[in-house]
Amino acid sequence: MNFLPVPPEYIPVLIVAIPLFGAFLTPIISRINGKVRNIFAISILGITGFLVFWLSTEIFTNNMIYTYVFGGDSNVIGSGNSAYAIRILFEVDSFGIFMAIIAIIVAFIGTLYSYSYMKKETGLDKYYTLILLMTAGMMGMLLTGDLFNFFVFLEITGISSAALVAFWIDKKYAVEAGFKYIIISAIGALFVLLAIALLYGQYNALNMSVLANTITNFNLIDQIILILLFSALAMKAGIVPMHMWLPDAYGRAPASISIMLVGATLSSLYAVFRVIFTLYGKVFLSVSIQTLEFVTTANILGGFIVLLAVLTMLVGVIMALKQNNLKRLIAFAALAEIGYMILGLGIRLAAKSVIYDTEGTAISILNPAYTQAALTGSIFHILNDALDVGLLFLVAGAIYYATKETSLDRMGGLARNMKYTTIFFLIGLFAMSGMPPLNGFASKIIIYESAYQLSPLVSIIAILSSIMLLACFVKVFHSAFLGPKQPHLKNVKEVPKTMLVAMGLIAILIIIIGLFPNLVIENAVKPTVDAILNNTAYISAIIGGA
Amino acid sequence: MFDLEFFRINTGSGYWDPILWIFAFIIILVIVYVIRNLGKKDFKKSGEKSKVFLSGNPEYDKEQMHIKGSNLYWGFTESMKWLYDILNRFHTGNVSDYVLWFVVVMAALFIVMTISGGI
Amino acid sequence: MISFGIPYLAVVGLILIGLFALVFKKNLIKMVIGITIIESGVNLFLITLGYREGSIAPIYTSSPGGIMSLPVPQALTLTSIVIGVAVLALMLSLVIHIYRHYGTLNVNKIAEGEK
Amino acid sequence: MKNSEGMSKIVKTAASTIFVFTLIYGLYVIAHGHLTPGGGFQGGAVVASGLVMLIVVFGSSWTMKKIKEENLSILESFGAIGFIGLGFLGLLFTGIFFKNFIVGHNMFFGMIPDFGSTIANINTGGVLPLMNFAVGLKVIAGLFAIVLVMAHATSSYSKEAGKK
Repeated sequence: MNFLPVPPEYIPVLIVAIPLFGAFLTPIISRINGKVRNIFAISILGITGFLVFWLSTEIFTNNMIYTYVFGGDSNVIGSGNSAYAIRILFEVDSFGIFMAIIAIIVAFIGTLYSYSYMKKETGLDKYYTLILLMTAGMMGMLLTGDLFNFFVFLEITGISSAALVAFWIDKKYAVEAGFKYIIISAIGALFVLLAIALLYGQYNALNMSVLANTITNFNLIDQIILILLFSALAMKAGIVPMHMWLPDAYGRAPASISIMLVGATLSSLYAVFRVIFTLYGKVFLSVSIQTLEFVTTANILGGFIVLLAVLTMLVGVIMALKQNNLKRLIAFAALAEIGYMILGLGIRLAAKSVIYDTEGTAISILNPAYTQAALTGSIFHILNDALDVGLLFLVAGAIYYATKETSLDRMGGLARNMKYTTIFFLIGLFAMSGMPPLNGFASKIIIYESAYQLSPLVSIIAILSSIMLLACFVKVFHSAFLGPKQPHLKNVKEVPKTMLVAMGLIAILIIIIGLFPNLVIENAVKPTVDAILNNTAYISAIIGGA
Repeated sequence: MFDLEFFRINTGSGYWDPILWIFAFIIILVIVYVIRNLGKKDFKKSGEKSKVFLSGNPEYDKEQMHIKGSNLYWGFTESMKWLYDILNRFHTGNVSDYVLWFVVVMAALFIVMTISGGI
Repeated sequence: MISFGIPYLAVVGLILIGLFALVFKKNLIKMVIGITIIESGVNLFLITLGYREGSIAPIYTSSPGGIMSLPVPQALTLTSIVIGVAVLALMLSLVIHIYRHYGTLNVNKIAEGEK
Repeated sequence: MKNSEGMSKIVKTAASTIFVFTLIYGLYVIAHGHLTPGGGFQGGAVVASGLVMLIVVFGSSWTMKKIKEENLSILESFGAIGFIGLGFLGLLFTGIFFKNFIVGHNMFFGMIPDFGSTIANINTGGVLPLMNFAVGLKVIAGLFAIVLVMAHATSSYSKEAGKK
């Protein structure tokens, strides 16, 4: 397997360092030629993607955790009980690498798409610099094992993506959306930093494993830290009612950036999972016999998250039904999809079952089997959502490229001129709204089932919002693609080949995952769920012992 | 060699198998095709019976007959107007409100945490 | 011992002032100032965490000896300041562009445009 | 060509004199970053503030003529490449990213200082002074470019508004 000159231990750092290096090389390379710069950016992301996939095969098959310490041999000074963790380090487990795969696919496709999509724009050297910087930021967020380092990468992602949202600086809505996004990400990151400072003051550590090992009793400081971290990261993940920036930013950015923003949002969602299951793992994952019949904090927090998830799904689809701006509609639909992901998270926390003996006294407490399934569906849905939403954004971008129209009212009959785009839109439509046999259905059915076990009402709402998603996209399909050719759209041509290739790659992935969902679940999602729930492995990878 | 179980996802009370679904889909397509072929062969598409009838009104140009995006689901949005009024009141597009909601969620979580009172 | 509490009170005060400016002030520049105030509050908190009473700066060069304050929070604060400069620059340049497009900095008037 | 823009002649002369000292002080802070408080960012900020003083005194369009914004961004990326390149060199020589691979070589910032309180010796620190130089270059170019572009944008806008 070792056909590269790099041993796999070095890959975690290269995944972040190569895009970062490429980002700063881009302004110099773009002095040569625009074409060379575009190919340079694509190939940098290609190399990074290759490294990510290679590392992921190592991690998924062996189910191990790679750590990489910056600037030194080991991260520990002293030994035994007086050991003191220092140094920034990367800690890559299955969950991190799974999200990294999603982020790199999204970034690579977005860059490939921008080759033709952004060809006529000026200032492209900054565009590609920011894209590479944003990729490095997302990768750093997903792979780091150090909380302060996480904050730095969060800010890098936030700054570069806000600048990219406002890339069409001559459009006033784009500038406004960029301003909103930078305010939101600055606030979010500052509150994350406040929480990190509280953690540092309380436990004298910044390392996630050390902190996860220390946080056992859920005292007031821990609760405040959790509140700060959860609400700040949930805002960056776009959970209702803190979602309002999301349609602005997604809808006004160039389509190639919208798909990358999906990756950035999902990275924040990753952080929510990471905080709850790893940092607070000893609080939320352990089941103690003392709390047998009480409702635990985990249950109440889970109920709250389920409530947020239901709100997210409903607000997303209901607002999407009304929109006339195509990209804004897709953005609201993407919001609804985020609801499904945190629904799985909420179910995992909210549900518990108590086992009684014959005399009716409780003897043990456990998380029912369907909570595992809920988490599986949720993680699987993260992958599917990134692909589906990404494909739809790319189709919206293709329509904008061909017609220069954003409003659905000004479209019609595009299927007559844009055959391939129509096919890709249909694939995206069916996948997004959870129609069999595409990938959206495979993950949604797992979520429906587990939601039904928790409460039939939640399941009904989930199915209802899926149906309404279908209705939203049927509206788009009818008003944009069907019908007679509109007079002002007579000369519309199919989009250039690189854009079709970018869309086609995602469409092929969607079909493959749709047809062989078990392949993905067994080989990637199951190890990921195991890694999420097994926080002792995460802890012991750094500080040793059990 | 061909293991059907391999493609299946067990969901708890059942399973989902896309390959099986596609088989079923193809079979249903064939049945539909057969039924369709049972229809009358001598139907002519031209003539008075295939013309558009708009309650006696004259037929518009083809371009104008296209139902625009904002007209679709008009009935739904009209009947759910109360809901959209509420939702529109929240979606002000004002950055201050976005930050306010962040504070509100923090406060709500704090209340939830305080009520639950830790483990 | 009461003197230890004052920086923390200042931190809470700064963060609340910043949030107040963000929520209730309608001028975009004032909102940007609000974010900067929150950032100052968080930075002050980080610095306070590492401070020990009567300590010297953590530099070995020609040091007079004695207890040193913890350098890690200072490094964190410095990083946070550097990031803050970048965020501030980006926000202000976006404000310049917003003023170009809308001709106003009032957040309510800007929000009227998009529903 | 007579430069009508900017402030009066007295201010211009004074600023030109002060600028030299600001520059030297900033470069001193960068060079001694591994010994005293300060470093690449702080020294770079000092130098950049000197340059910003030039913008204020001489006007942004005059400065824009002298220094192209694109050249500044090239300079900035050279600083960043230097920083990451040092990390990669550490990876190359010792197999650890950002490893201080120079230390212990007795030359080129390679000396190891004595333990405890010592007298400042500039020949220490390994890659840290080099990183400070890289960061300083990046901060000088970056901050200057930011302020220059923003000053130019606002001044050109106020000119447009004045015409109307």
